[in-house]
Amino acid sequence: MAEILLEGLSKRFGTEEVLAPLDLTIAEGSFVVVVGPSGCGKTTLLRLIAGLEEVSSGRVLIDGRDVTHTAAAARGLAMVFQSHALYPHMNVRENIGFPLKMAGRPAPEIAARVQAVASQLGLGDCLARKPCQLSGGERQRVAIGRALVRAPAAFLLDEPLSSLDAELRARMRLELARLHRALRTTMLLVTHDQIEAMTLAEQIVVLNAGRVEQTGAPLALYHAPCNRFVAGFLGSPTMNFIEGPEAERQGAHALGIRPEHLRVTRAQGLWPGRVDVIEALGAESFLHLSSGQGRLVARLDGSADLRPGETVWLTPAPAHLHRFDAAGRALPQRPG
Amino acid sequence: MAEILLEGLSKRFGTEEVLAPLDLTIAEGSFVVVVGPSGCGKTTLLRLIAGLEEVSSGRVLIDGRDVTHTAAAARGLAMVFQSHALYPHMNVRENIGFPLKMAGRPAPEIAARVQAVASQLGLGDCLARKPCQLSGGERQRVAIGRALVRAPAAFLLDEPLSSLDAELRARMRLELARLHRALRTTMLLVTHDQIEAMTLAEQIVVLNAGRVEQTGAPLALYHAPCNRFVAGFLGSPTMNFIEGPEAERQGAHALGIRPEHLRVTRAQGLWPGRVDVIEALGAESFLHLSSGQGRLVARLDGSADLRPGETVWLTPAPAHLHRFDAAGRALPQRPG
Amino acid sequence: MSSLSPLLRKAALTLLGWSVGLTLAFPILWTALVSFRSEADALGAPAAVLAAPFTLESYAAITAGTRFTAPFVNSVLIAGGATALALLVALPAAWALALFPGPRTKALLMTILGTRMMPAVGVLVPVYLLFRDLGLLDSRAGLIVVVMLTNLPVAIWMLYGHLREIPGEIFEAARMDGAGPGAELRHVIAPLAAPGIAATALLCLILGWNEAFWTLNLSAAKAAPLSAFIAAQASPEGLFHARLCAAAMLASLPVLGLGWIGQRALVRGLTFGAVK
Amino acid sequence: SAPRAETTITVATVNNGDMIRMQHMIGDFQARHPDIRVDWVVLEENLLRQRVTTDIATHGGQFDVMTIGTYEVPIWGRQGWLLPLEFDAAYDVDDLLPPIRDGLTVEGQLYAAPFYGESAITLYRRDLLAAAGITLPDAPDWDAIRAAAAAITDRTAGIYGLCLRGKPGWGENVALLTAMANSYGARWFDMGWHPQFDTPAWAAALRDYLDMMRLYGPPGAANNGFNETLTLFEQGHCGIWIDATVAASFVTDPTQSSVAEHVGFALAPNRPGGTKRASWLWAWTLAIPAGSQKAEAARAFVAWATSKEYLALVAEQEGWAHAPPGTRRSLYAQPEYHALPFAEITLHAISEADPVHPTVDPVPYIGMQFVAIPEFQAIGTAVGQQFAAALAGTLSAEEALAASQQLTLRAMKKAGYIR
Amino acid sequence: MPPPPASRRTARLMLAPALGMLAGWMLVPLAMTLWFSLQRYTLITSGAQGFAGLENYRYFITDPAFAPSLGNTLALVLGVLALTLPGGLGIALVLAQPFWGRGVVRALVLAPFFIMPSVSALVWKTMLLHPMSGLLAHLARSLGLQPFDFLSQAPLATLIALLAWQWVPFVALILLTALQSLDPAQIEAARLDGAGPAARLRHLILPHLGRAIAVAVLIQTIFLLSTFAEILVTTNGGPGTASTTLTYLVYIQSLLQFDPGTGAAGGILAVLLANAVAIFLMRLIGRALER
Ligand SMILES: Nc1ncnc2c1ncn2[C@@H]1O[C@H](COP(=O)(O)OP(=O)(O)OP(=O)(O)O)[C@@H](O)[C@H]1O
Ligand SMILES: Nc1ncnc2c1ncn2[C@@H]1O[C@H](COP(=O)(O)OP(=O)(O)OP(=O)(O)O)[C@@H](O)[C@H]1O
Ligand SMILES: [Mg+2]
Ligand SMILES: [Mg+2]
Repeated sequence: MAEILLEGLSKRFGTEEVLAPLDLTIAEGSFVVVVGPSGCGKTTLLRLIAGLEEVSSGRVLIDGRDVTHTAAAARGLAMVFQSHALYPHMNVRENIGFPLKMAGRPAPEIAARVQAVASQLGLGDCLARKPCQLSGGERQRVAIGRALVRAPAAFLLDEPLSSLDAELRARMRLELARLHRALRTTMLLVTHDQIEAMTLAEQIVVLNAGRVEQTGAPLALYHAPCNRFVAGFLGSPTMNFIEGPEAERQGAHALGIRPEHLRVTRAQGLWPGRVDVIEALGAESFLHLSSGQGRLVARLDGSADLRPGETVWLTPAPAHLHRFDAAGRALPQRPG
Repeated sequence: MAEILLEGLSKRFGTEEVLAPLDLTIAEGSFVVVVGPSGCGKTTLLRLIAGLEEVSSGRVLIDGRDVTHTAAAARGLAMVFQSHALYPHMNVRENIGFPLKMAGRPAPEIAARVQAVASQLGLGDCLARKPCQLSGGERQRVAIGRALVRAPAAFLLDEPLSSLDAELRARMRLELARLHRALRTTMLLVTHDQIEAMTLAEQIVVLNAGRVEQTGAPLALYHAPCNRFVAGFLGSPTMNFIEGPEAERQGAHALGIRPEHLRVTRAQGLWPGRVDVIEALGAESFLHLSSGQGRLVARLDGSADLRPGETVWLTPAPAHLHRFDAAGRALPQRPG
Repeated sequence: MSSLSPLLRKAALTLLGWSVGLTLAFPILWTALVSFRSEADALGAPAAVLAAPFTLESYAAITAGTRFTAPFVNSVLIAGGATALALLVALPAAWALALFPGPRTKALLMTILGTRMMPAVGVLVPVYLLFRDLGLLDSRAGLIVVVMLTNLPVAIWMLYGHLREIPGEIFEAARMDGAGPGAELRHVIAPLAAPGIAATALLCLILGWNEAFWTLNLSAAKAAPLSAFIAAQASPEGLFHARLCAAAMLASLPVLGLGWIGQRALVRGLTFGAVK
Repeated sequence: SAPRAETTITVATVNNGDMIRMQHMIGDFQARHPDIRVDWVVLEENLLRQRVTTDIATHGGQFDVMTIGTYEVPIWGRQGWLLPLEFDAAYDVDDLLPPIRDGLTVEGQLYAAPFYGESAITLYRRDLLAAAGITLPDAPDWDAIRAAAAAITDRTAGIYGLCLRGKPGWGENVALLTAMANSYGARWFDMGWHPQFDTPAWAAALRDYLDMMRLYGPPGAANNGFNETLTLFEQGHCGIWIDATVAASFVTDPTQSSVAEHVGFALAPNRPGGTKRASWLWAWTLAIPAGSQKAEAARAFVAWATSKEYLALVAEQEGWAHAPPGTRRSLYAQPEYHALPFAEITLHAISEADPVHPTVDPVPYIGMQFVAIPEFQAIGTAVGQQFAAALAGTLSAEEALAASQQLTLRAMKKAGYIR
Repeated sequence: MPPPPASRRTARLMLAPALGMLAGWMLVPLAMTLWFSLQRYTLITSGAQGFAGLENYRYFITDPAFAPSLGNTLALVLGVLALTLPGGLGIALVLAQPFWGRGVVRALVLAPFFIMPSVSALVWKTMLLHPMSGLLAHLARSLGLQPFDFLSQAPLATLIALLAWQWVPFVALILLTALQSLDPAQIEAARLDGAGPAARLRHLILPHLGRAIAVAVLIQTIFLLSTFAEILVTTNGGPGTASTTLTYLVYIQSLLQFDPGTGAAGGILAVLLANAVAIFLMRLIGRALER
């Protein structure tokens, strides 16, 4: 339940600047999700907040207190490591109970809370196992458990669900949301999962090469990305970008249209296209097409009764056309 | 380019049976994806095939040759470990080049192939870094690179894309598909990502608690799961299950209906429901509802202009209703 | 140490480290100092020893002729040869024990160490007879073998300990990459266990260099190493502190130097960032 | 370099000053015997003894010439382990001092050639005694020693009246205490090989020793052997020191001793009216093991190293004071040597020594400060530990003697001397 | 993870040379020693030789020095371990941190281990501890105190201190190397879990070092049980039997008395003692080895 304030925070490894000076406010009790391509500095950001990495410049404030030079242990944060960082010589029970033991809680309380967290995470059967005897997903859940068992000022979660299967992941996602609603503890979560980002976040921070590209509510970012990077990064399959005469005609350097905003019809439409590949996911299908505007992806509900090689017509929904200038900045929506 | 045959393969750790005796044929040149909940034995299965774990019973045949007792190194398979298992003392270049070095390839060839694989994986900038200086996603890509650089009899890939962001993951997914098309090397991939499973697999193997639940083409499994487990496991959000009078009325113990097959309307419909939560992902939204049939999830295109608390009507598409008996087995589709 | 500023903390550590180091090394530093004093000055009070003039006369006295060079060469050959041999034999053994543990591994490890339990003084006569009959008395080969054998259990134990620290999946990865046992040993185990191997080699070198019982008792003139040189310096008629110190320094400098280099290799610790 | 067939002999020797000097003189030997090469094995005394004993007893054959003491020679000679020595006339066997020569002869056969010999004397600081206004007679008794020690002890100035060996070992404190006990009329064994530590004579000797050391001795005496005491004396910490005659040449050497010009000498003390002095006889000798393949070369070396010519060579190169003492009459006949302050008294002490009749009462053994039986090394060492413990204060004199008696009895029974 | 049989065969092959050599080195002398221990066999008396039954053992055990030597041996081993383990751990922890001149300090700390034991003993005895000319005596006198005669008044304690000084670098070295294989992420996790330095030491570092500590204890014990040169040089086992250990007693028997028969009997007894100690230790720390 803490407000985290980053002021001009930056990090260099040697000469390489991994995080450019960035300012960020994580409001008390909010759920913030950090997304960005691999290697963009997400983990580094979390580690700086946690106090595991020395800052190169800038300050970290927790509840107004400058903790830039405070030891990690004294910041009162809980973290789930991307690499799990389980204690190899302790079994699951001891791993999860460790923070409580460190806090000097009485043994019966520890036992009870560990038991509760473990069953919440579906780890009831493995309590006596060592990390080397666990599956990847079980390990990750232990790492989560170690954080959940505490009552920290804030949670820092570095891709906490990446090793879980879809069902478990969905369950864990809801569990996290429920937890956040119940505790209203500040949460900072790194993920590369679109669904996680969109559903959990009150606020998404899009990081790219150590720079914050945009911050905002999930749907706001989805519908009004401030630049081409954000537009392309959120949403899967990614947004289609069209350059050339068609874009210029609309007064932009590039046009963006999401796959779900491309209407596909057998007859009639704006642009013709040839179906290359169909990815059928069951609930939906992705059509990979070649057209005069380049390679495009369209999204269809259910299974498409099309086959590769067929020619179809594509029509972008005008209300959902994004326009970008040469520098990649978004241009205002065109009236009409 | 090998056929892998498992005959009565089983594995126990101590007294715990992690894999029940299973038979499986992985056809030459096919792309098989293994899915299943966390801890169901996916990694164990791969390790048994690789020769890293001793079988408790049964045989492993590669191209008809019994390799059950052949050393891992002699089986000619390439593997991506779930935990990456990079060589910490080698830099990225050496890590990727190691299998070639072991195969005694000349240095210039190694250099060229490593370069090619690295740029294919977007690792061109990190070639000189040690694993401890890489981000999680970069590490995973190195692990993939180490497998791709070889020309093995088959690839065993244990959640190779789990640490990658959506965009990169999509790219890597296409890359794997392209590679498989080009080489037609047998590939066995473990994943917990629905999209990966659906788009990459020629055949999906659903594993549950060490047992094969069903094997088949992705859409076949999606549309005709043989039991409730498979039905619930594939597809996200998961299938809605309805028990009670409604199911019995249809001659089943339980009914199953996928979220996309529940039509949501303001007025009129089969079952009334109250909106609890709306998860808006941009391209689609998930509605969590309470109804007389229990808690249900429905899927809508785009953003829904509904708000929590509102009451809506739900209508299942009859053609997509699944019926299960008390043991969870699927019952044949009802005519009409 | 938590809230100390990094700089202050480092300063405190520096102070602590140096005082520990200087305290432990004090007898040796003092020995070194005395070795550069004349015999008469060396016997004075500490302040006088400190103030006395520098001289190399003790070194000159004890290195006269070939009395130092021959044993020095022997020591290098014996300690070096024994270490190399011991590592050659111990590394595969430790690898097998560490990576393929079986139900008997622990018993085997104990047995290996058990071979060191016989007090050397108790077996000298039998071994002497054995060496006499094999014609190995006063031969470097014989001494290399003996020193190697006395160090082998320790080498296996140390290497075993270090190898067990390496996560097993890395070896599995190497196997999947087509590395046979030899290549695995060379390309993965050796570099990964490098600090451990360096520590073990250093230990074997030191133990071999300082081994004084067997080398003294099984050698005469031809193969006698520095332990014999030292035994020739200890307590002649009268106490020659300076000369004793000079001899001690000469005999120890090579290993001290090795230690200096060795510890640098040891620092190069490895972080296992690759394994989740 | 020379393509001539070369014989290499291995000489094992102790690292005492005189032997080190011998190594520097080897050029002379090489000049006389160009076909013989000498390899040295130089070790400190205890180690050397252990090495050569192991080697000779197992016929290891690693050494061609061994440096051994008067303790080993008769025992080994009797076992047939040593080659009997015959020298040509030029060597002049008769020139060897009779007590020394007798100690190396078994049944009329000489088994080792003496390199240097020693007995015991009293060394004292003339300046300190003079300051205290007393003098020490040339043949003092223990009462005189005690009185003088009491008079000059000044602990605050770091002056200790009496320094005696205290370090355990048959060649260290046991040597001194045996000699001292002899002067008290004690002996190790009676004629039936029964240990005699339970006699009043031993009790008196040990009690006096402990008494004097406690009152006038330096701190840490229980760890002082010959070397340590020598250093103490040379640094001026000791008033009186009763020890080997060789010490005389060291303490009078100004390059090494800060009290060189103040040292006086007297015979080893006896009891008032006693017949035996607390003296001893020892020689470091060169012998050839019976199995040596190179006996001829070895004999040539031994002859050279113990010859008159060698004495002359050392005298010529380093001065007479450094000639190995105590072996040849002719050395003492040299006027230059005789003029040295310690020459006369050393000769006297050695000549007076009688290892065959070391004690007042008859004994079945030979040896003054040791008992020339094989078992003595171990027994002596163990007994020495008891004496050292008594000196350190962990045992009383009575306890130390009782323990010594018991362990000696045990060992003699095991060895079959007594039932 | 139990390995496939193919690798197990290789493993056996890899073990063979070491085991063969050690078996030879252990079994041949051991057999000879056993044989000697049953013989009446002395080197320098040509007295009756031949089969002696258990006579040598009886003689060795009834030696008045035997009982004290057992006590001294154990006290020596335990005393040194009690000093070197905490000391070595502390040093390793300090040396694992970065500070100015760490390389030099590392070399300084390791130095005592590099000196030949007999030389160390000589240096300590003559230059540090000697009650007349030793540094400590000078120090005591300059403080107006009476110098303490360490080797006579506290021989065993002094020996323990000397041995601890020699062995503490070894422990530090082993623990330092082991420390470097500790995954830093674990330490970070523990820091976030609220573990202070002491808790991290107890719950993370010590368990991680478990095996290294076990190795250090066992190796040290084996070496300490056969400590010899240091005793020979400093105290000769005395005064009395105050610092006589079992090994030293064996030395007295076999190389002073030149009675290899009795010495062999003592040697066998020493092996038995060493095994007893080792088994006891294994019980104590064995689990750390398995993990
Ligand atoms: N110790 C280090 N030394 C040098 N470079 C480093 C170090 N640690 C990280 N980096 C680099 O910093 C960049 C950011 O790393 P970081 O781990 O924060 O990425 P990330 O956003 O978490 O990526 P991922 O999603 O792949 O985990 C990467 O390019 C990485 O290679
Ligand atoms: N060495 C072992 N000893 C005991 N149990 C083990 C061992 N290794 C794995 N297991 C158990 O076997 C089961 C299967 O493990 P496996 O690693 O194959 O799971 P998985 O399907 O890969 O799961 P995930 O998706 O979480 O990686 C798990 O319940 C795990 O706890
Ligand atoms: Mg990361
Ligand atoms: Mg797995």
